[in-house]
Amino acid sequence: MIFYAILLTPLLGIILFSFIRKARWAVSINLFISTVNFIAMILLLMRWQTTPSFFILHAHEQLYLDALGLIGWTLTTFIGMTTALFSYGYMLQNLQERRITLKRLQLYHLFYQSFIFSLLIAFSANNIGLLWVAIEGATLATVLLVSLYRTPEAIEAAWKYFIICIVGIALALFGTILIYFAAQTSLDPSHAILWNALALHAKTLNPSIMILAFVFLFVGYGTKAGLVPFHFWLPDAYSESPGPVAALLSGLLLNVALYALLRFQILTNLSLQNGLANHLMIVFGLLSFVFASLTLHHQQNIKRMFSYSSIEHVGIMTFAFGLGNAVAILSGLFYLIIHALIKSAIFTTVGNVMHLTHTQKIEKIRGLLKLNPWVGWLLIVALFAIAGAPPFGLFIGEVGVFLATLQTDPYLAIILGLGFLVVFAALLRYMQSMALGNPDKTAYPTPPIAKINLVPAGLHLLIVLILGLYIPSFFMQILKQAASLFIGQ
Amino acid sequence: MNANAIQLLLSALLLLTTFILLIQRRIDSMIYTYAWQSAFLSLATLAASFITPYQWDLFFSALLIFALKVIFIPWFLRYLSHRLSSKNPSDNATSLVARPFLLSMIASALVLFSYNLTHSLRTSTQLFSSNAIAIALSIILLGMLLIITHRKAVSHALGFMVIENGIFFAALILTRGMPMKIELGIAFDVLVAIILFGVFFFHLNTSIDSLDVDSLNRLREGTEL
Amino acid sequence: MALRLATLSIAIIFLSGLLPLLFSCAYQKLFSRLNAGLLMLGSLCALVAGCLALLNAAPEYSQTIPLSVLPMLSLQLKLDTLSGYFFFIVGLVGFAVAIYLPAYIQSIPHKKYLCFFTAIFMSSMLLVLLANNVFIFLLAWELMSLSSYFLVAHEHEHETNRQAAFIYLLMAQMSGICILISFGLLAKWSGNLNFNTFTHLHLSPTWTSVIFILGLWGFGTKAGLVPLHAWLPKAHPVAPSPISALMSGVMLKIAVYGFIRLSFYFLTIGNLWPLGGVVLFIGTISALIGVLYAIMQHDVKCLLAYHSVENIGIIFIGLGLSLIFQATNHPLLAALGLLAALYHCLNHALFKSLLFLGAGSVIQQTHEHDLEHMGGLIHKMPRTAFYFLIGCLSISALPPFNGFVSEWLTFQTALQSSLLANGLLRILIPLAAAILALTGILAATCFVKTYGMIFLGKARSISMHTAHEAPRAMRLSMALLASCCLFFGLFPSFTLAHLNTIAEQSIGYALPASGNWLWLTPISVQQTAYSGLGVFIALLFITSLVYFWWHPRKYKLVSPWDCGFGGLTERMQYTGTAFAMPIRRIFQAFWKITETQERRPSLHQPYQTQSVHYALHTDDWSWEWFYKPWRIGIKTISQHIAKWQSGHLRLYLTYMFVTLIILLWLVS
Amino acid sequence: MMNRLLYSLLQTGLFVFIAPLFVGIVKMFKCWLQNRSAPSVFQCYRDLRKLFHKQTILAHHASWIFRFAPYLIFSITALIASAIPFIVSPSQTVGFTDVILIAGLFGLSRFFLALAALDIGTSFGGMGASREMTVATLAEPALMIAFFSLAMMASSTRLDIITTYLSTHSLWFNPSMLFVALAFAMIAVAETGRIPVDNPATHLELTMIHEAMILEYSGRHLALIEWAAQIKLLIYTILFANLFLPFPLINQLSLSAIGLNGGIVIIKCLLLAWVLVLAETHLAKLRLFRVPLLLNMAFLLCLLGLLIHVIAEVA
Repeated sequence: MIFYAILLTPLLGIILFSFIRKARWAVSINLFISTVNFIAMILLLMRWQTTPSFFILHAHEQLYLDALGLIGWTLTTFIGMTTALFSYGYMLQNLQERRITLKRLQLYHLFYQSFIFSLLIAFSANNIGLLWVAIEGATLATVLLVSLYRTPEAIEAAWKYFIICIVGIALALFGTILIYFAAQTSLDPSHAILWNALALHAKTLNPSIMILAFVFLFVGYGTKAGLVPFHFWLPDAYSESPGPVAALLSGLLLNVALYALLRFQILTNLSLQNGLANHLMIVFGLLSFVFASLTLHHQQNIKRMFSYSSIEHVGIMTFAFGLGNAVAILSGLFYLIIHALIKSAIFTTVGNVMHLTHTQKIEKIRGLLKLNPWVGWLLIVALFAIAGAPPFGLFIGEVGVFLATLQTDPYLAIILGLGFLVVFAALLRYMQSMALGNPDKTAYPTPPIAKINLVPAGLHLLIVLILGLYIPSFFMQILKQAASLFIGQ
Repeated sequence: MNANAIQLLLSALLLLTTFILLIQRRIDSMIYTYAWQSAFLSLATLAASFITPYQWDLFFSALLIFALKVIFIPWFLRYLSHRLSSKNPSDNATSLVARPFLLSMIASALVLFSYNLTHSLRTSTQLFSSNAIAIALSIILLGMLLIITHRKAVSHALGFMVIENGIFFAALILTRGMPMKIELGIAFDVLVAIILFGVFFFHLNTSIDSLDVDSLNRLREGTEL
Repeated sequence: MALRLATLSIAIIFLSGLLPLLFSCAYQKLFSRLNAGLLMLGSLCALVAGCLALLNAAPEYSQTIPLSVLPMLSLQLKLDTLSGYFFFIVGLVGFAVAIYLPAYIQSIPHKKYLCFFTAIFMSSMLLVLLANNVFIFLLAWELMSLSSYFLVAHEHEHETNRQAAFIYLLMAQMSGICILISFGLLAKWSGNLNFNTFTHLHLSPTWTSVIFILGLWGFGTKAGLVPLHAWLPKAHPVAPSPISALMSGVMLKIAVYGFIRLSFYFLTIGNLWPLGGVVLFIGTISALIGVLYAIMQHDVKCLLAYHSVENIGIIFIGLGLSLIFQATNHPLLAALGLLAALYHCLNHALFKSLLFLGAGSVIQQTHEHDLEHMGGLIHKMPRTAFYFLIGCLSISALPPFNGFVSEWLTFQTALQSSLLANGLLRILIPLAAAILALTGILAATCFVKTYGMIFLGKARSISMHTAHEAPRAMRLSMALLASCCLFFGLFPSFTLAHLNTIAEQSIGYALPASGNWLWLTPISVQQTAYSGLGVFIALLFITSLVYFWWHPRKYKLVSPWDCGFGGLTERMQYTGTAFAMPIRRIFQAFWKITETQERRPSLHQPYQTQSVHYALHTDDWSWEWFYKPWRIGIKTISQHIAKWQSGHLRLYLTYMFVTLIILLWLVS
Repeated sequence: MMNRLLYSLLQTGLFVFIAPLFVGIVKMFKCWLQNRSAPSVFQCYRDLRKLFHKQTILAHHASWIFRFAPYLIFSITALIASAIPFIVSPSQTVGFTDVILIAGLFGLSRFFLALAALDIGTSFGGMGASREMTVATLAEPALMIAFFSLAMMASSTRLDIITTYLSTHSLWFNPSMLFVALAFAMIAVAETGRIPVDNPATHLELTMIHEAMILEYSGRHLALIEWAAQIKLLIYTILFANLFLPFPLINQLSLSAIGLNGGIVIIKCLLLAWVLVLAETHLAKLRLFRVPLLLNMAFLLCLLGLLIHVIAEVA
């Protein structure tokens, strides 16, 4: 029941937002729906805790929720809620400043809930075709969110995002069809497209088709995840979208793409047994990591800078999953969760910063700590958190990835170490130039920031801090269940 | 003349139309060619629905394709391109399209490449599908090539639709189509995508005053934004 | 018991930092007192815990407190003699700093944050010492760097401070990554993250060397070994002085602790004496370069920071000798070297924090960092001047103070190189000892200059005239450290006897007898013997005798001789730069010297000079050689890479297309 | 044991007392060599007595360091004198015979002298202190190596043990010892401020080192510092005589041995004084920045000595 309740609440939102026109109502209802959604998720988690069911099948096996999906759901509903909280104040402000019209606000909420809905479907899809449809749906829902401001840059960014992603995702569809085809001989057509059946009979799948399929899936979903060299849409889309949308893109969309990639990695590994998928992921993970970490040094726009940081982290995660040993998978999963939390916190904070300084240019943002200590400290803490400093959760993930690397390929740890250093240098430099020092006194009058706008980022960082010091056993259990998908029981 | 031969013929026609699309420069004729290609695809689906008995799914698919891709999308694109630019809607070609021979050579190389790629699959499946999968794959690759070589936003939409056709064709010959639910989902997504294309054509037209995507290069690294 | 006390001390210090954040500004006075009190209490606990651990000799383990179901992420603590000894150092210096801090930070804005990060800093240092698994170690280690970063960046309005903080944290991060890899490799071989499984691992020589070098790199960066020292003279001066005292006096020792833990406890060096040779070489270079750069400084804290490089070099000379002797199967001498290094850790912590606190008092009173603007403060701040003098004497390794004892021990170790079979080592080690002697005398030169410029002569700027004696709390703290300097110089054998247990646990051998309360006889009476107390009493005796006998009962006070030109002004005094000029000329290859002299001729008479402008910059070569190439390299690469993102959509799709084709081609 | 302690104390007293005499002898030799009429060999004593009776003058802002330094410097030098193998090998219970400690004590006295020079705030004081520290910087490593090679031969850093070792093993003609001896002589010249490094007889501001530092001292303070400098010269002479020259000390406490030792030491000292005077007369004072060359030479010689010791003599 709860399962369907979670799925249907955003759907209800979609329907509601087709009618509601009053701005204050709309933002409140958006927040309300997202909160209800998250509360339902908590109920589901509690049930999961009492009956540690490994997976749940629904709707003629078309929907399926295992630990991996559960992580996705929890993240989606939680970040959905906090971002709704952030967009409450943010959108009203935008409306006041006439950056958006009432009609576009309606559109925003409509797409917001459809995005959440497609994500929930994607994370719980057992049918790999449905998975594709949901991710495509999430892409289409976000395209117009990216161009919400209708500035030439926003339109350009959205167009690039749109074209690159639909081409990429079309390739993923081809890969999906190939997998369906590979299963034709061993499974009956109605089951050949179901992930659990495929995973069960993975050894009987045609290996040569699986190789081809994985390449297409990798390029397709890799484009969505922002792996180098398919990442070019990402900085544009992140930088031009409104604050809450950037938070959603970085916190959720990236995860769903990675999630899809992981599903097929598991499948391919089970079927091929030669680690081809792993090799691909290691190579492209490291490539993304190195490429993004170097590019990070050459940024003028705060949001673009953070988008490169996202690419770099996706690279690390992909690399970790590619390593494939137990420590790597566990750290990778942990990393994924923490990264989503921190990154969306960062983008909401950046939204606040931009509200404070009216610019995205890094060199024009100065002395935040003196301008507004709350925002300044949030930015500093978030930046250190994303740079992998203790006592935040990412530190554990980072240590885990290193240890895992040393277990299997010690030499890669050198690249990893150098890359971390390069990234750290860049982030620290930007942090210092933005948060420390004296603000430009002449530049602008600084508007006050409502405390409520700081709550989402603060909440995320608090969770990340707690996870960095203490990992509850329930949480760890889910992680372990999810990890066991990768390495077998 | 058996059904296999019909399918073979249709697949050859699909490839041919892709080639024509690739080297064409006038938007209008590109849209027509696309309509023809979709029509062939629809026919192929229809043929498949006759080969395999009681496959009403495929029959519906054929109808869907016909309605969506042969009628609606070409009409929509034509409407948009005429509405948005008063000038002669031709794609201001890139250097590659200006040399159709070179371009078709590259395209042929891609076809060869995909044939070679699917070579390994031949042992595992029946002969026809493995040849046809090579054609499907080359349509997909050529669709990407189309996007890369053309500059107009409308051509990009067409390129995407060609890729989409290629994928559908692959699904058709490999697995006799996807399950109906998925088919519908994909069709819905395609519909939304084409509408989004339409929305974007308007936005692009207002923001950069043309549909030439090469003038979209404000967002890049290393320059002041 | 000791461990419980140690944990308690960490908790108290941590709590002391949380307090100021919780209290509102209305209770500022109360919380600052409470904060200082807790800090003192915590340091005292750490001090006592360290003593207890040293006396106990047997290591104590805590129960494993899981932080998660994963065994790797659990809180495992251990207090053995080595960590106990460093606990003692942290506690002692921390106690002095805690006395000093409240009076000092009166004049500093945002003291809330300063107190908070100081507490985090100290407790994380203590946690590093207690950590018994890789994860906790790294966590505490990184926290230590991070909290001290905020302390360095505390006055972030100044560009130089931000730069210093940046380079500091970056280097700290590098050290963290090196240590992570090094410990990770150990964990790979032992199959566990717990330090208990690391004891004396037998690895192949290659892996031993890799782990060792990575560890040396990591810990050496944090300790400030040349050429990885560049952050140190930038970061230490810009932090508030008590924090510099903590960083220089204690934090560097934590790095030394880590290195000792790795090389003496975890790894088995076997017969790999070149590893010890590397340490010896780097130590020697650091000692020499550190002191040479120190001489050229005229910012007092920068000068002290470079001296930290020097002293860390001396510590690593001791460690290197110890490793060499260990690898060549002379465990007794290895123990001696280790003891020398360990004792120098304590001594350096004492006199360096004394000097930083003294410098802090001067800076607080005069708001002046530059030696060239100081002078004559011995009349204004007589007590501070006295304590500072003791610090200067100790750091210059002059008897009977503590610095001399540890350098003497290092010399004694080096002199035993005649026992080695390897001829190369037999020559190179005395050479290293000669460089150590050079370092000692250069340090003395440097501190003659420092003391002379700050306290002696006439005031060189107006700000000196308004100076007063430092507040009582600050004097008390300096007095404490100064008397410790004297105490550990006079009674070394007591401490060394307890350090013997460390040597016994790590090397397996202890010195037979390090002497009685009067005599320090590290090897045998025949070899050598030293009595700090004896020297002190003899000097005291003879000096008082001479004084009472001969001191003139009447003085006549006059102006000094001015060569008949009339009126000596303070501008005619020798400056610090002038004082160091001969050294600069003799060793000029060591600095990047840019000397510019500009003569401005008079407008009316071209051959008459109106004014002369002279500028001298002595910069660190290591920036040119080890830092700039990286910076420029990364910048260039990043610019080139950025060109890929040209903004053309079709190009992006081409990248994707080509990658797809290549991948398909590769897998087929 | 007590006997030896007693002898040690006595010989220290003697040492301190006759140091001015030695300087007087050197001055007399010099006058002879330069065809001047020589003052009495006791002239130094007279100078000291005169200074002791003169009024002490202090600058207005002289601090306690300036006043205290002379006593400390004198006592340190006297303390070192007690550790020198003069006529009998010094007692172990005196306890300051460690060579590193001796170097350290010299450092301490130098430190205070330099501080005192900086205290008044005249440019002469600063100049002298700076030059003194520079010369010491160059001399110290060489001195250490010289001591090290002795210590390595005798496996001890204690001067009394080294002397005992030398009395049983005749080593002075070993090539390594010859090199080290030569180097030690150069170092001694530098450390005691003689020509060609410094000239104690002039007060030219361009050249003086030691004199520049003590320019502000007068009366008893000056007397103590002068006396300490004289003791220092004798210390280096005796060290050279008893460590590097043939006929080392006889390590017995009998009266005859002491007498013999005394005789030999006197002859050696006179010889050395003569050599010193010869050298000072024949050499011109070096420019300050030529001094490093001389001392580098000394360092090199020491190193060569050590090398030869390790390569040729040990194996």
